[in-house]
Amino acid sequence: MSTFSPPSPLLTVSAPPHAHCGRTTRGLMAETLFALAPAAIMAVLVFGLPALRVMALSCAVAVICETLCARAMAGTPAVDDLNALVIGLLFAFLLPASAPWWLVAAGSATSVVLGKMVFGGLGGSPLCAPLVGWAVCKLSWKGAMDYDLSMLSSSLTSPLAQLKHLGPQAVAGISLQDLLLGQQLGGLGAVQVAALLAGGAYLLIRGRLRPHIPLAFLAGTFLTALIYFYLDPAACAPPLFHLLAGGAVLGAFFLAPDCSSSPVGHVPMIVFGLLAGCLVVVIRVYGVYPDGVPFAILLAELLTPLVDRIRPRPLGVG
Amino acid sequence: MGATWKELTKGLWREIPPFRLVLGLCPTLAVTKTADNGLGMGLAVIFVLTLSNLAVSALRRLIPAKVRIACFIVIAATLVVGVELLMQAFAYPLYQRLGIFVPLIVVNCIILGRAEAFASRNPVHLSVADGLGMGLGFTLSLTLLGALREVLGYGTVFGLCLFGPGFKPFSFMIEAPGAFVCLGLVLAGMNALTNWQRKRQGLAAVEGPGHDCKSCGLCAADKK
Amino acid sequence: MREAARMIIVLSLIAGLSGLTLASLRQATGPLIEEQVLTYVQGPSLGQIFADTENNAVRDRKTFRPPGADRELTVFPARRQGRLVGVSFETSAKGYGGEIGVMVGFTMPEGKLAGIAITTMKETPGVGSRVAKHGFTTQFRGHGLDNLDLRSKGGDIDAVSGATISSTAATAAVKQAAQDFKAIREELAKAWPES
Amino acid sequence: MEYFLLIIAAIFVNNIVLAQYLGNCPFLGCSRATGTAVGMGGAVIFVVTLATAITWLVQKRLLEPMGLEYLQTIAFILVIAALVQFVEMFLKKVLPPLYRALGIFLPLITTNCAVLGIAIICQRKEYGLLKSVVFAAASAAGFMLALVLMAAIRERLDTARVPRALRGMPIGLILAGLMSLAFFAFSGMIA
Repeated sequence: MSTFSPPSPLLTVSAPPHAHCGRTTRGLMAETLFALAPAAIMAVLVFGLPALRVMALSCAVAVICETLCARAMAGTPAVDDLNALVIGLLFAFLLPASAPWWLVAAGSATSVVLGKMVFGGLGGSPLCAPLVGWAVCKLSWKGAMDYDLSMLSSSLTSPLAQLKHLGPQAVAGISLQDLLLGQQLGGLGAVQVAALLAGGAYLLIRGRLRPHIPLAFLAGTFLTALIYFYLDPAACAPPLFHLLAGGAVLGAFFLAPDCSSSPVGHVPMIVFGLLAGCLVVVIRVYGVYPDGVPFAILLAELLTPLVDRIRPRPLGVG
Repeated sequence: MGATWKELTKGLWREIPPFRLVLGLCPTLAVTKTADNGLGMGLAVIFVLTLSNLAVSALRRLIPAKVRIACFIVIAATLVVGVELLMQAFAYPLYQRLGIFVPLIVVNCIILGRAEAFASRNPVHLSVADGLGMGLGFTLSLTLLGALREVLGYGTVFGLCLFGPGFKPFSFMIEAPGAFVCLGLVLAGMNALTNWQRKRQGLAAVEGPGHDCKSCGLCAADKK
Repeated sequence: MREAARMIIVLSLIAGLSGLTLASLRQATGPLIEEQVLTYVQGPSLGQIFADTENNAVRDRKTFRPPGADRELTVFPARRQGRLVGVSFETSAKGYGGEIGVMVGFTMPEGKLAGIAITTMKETPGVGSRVAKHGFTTQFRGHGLDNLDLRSKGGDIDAVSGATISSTAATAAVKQAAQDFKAIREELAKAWPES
Repeated sequence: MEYFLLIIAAIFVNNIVLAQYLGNCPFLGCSRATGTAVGMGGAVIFVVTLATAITWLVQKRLLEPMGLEYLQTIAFILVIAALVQFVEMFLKKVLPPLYRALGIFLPLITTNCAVLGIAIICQRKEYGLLKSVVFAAASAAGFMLALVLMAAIRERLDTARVPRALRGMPIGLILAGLMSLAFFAFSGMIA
């Protein structure tokens, strides 16, 4: 079987997402973009035009890369399903607003190519595309990806980096309201917590997003942080801080429920969410990275195929 | 003469390891952070592979079939210890940089694979040509891969600075993930090239070489 | 039966041949390897202790036997303008994760510590390995041959906080070196005549 | 606590495949199906632990007293090859069910560089016997973890429309790279 024979058209099982009830990928992506819009607007309000520049460049590069890849590999889905725009925007959301152009372009291209197209386009990738790009950039250009270092001119600080380097006393004075309204440094969209919550709620109400993963993710983060806080209040930040600082909300509503890389069963989805949420706090506490959200989701996604094996036993099977 | 030449050159392109003949992945990934590491590793492998092919081929009528694998291992291990000693005596910094991967040449399937698949069935001159060719191909691949990763990851090649100070090193390439991805993309490029050539010759496209131990004679021999 | 005998003979023949080859190769490369190890393992620490010397310390090394001790010391000289300005040699002591080797340099003819450098080190990374960093080792520079103890034991060496065992071991090695130096100081002064 | 950190470091932080580049051939060759991966992983844990203990004894009780440290490589590989043969015969006679589960993987293990690699790493780090055995078992468990995760993901990828040039080895390598990337989450957790 060294030669590859194309699968017969009749028996082809297409890659997920399978669900089809008149909805299209394009529609889903359009609604996701709509849900992300408030956060994008807030990002421009808080960080000014540089944020807009980063988002625009990231989206443009993502679309161009996808077009080129799709041209190179005939037979892949069309580019106009807006997925590239979503990837580009989500990747931009993880960057500091001052990110230089080459960082945005390289990261966005990596997201689309390594995170999606090498696996045959939408639905094949075992990892969430924007996170792949983020991790590659984080590994390569630590300085430019560091929120505090790259945003020296801003009067805001990154609460998670402060927690990491200076301890919980340093963040005790930060009000939760400031965190909610994006008055913190971090990924330019990831910190617009209130706007992201609104967008997430919109997707949940419209039924475009099943609540298992987001809620389990937030619960996992909250409970793990609570345990740490309960064991040693002097050394750990309060659980609500962990929920509102950094990218936890973006992760819960937009990154973790990524269609091709998250589980599909009810129980698996809950396990997946809890696990990712728990890992967020573990990485924040022990790891070298201030915000553990992207890495936590990547790790949980590696477990997706295994978690998906938890399924109810079919009737009549011993 | 023609046959010898053929065996010598096949390792340089047609069956170049590890790009066409997927053998010896661990050192390929591990020591190609820089071009000179890749070159050093390659030279060590040429030495071991050529001499092991020579010894195996010379002794092939003497070695009983049942203990041949044990004999191959002893021969390869002897040569590897020899390389270790010579490297420590004449190239100690390289020995330090390659670290644990110098003794691990002994389990590089390229050595035992060629002994089993080629040297134990062919006369001495062909076996030496095969070992030399395969070793040169391996060296070439490792040096190229090392140069690629070094250029992107450090902005240098053989330690020479290529770009100005404005270059932002793509450090991903010198970390473990970069090693895997880089080799994966190079292999994909080789596959695409093969299929493009086949298409021009009017042949059907094939999937690239797998890693079902088909290319490594040893495992196949054990399965019998 | 013949088959089995042949198997055994061939295997032992190959094994014997390989043993012979390697033993002779080992014989031939032994001195070269020793020189390389000294150059690349001990050499860098020699350079840290005595900068801009004009001799090759590894090539000019000599061995001494401190009176009453059953071990040999390999001493590396440092020369400037033809005169011997210092010597260094390595001592070791048991640390947390194995032996800590310390290269200790003495100025000649003053007989003070010229500096120390950690050569081999298998301490817990991040904790014990901090003794290899600058702060700990620099306090030995220009130190006399006495009072070489941690403050907790009445000396005047500051331990690295959180790495007491490693600091103790390194200090003990230096103290040992100082004793050895006192014992062979006369011999050392004569060993490398002025050129 | 020391052993706990050693185990965590060996499984996650310095994963033998994803961070140390050892054992790639079986990692990529035997990761097409989860069942195979579990079998291979089990066999590797078994052999690695045993081999590390024996090679440790060989080094400390045989080679070092006789001043033959330079023969380490040749001694270790012969010990491992003989051990694998012996384990195969032993399992076949004494524990046939286990033999049926692990037997087909055993011959492949001789040339798995993780086995020799772990034995040599233990010597270079100068671990004691117990520490070596714990380290070996944990490293092999890390190998199994990576192998099983990889196999589960590759089973899923069978349904994806991976471009032809990337099918097989290349996509396996890229996947390994992305897994290694995700494992960077653990970097620095244990200094």
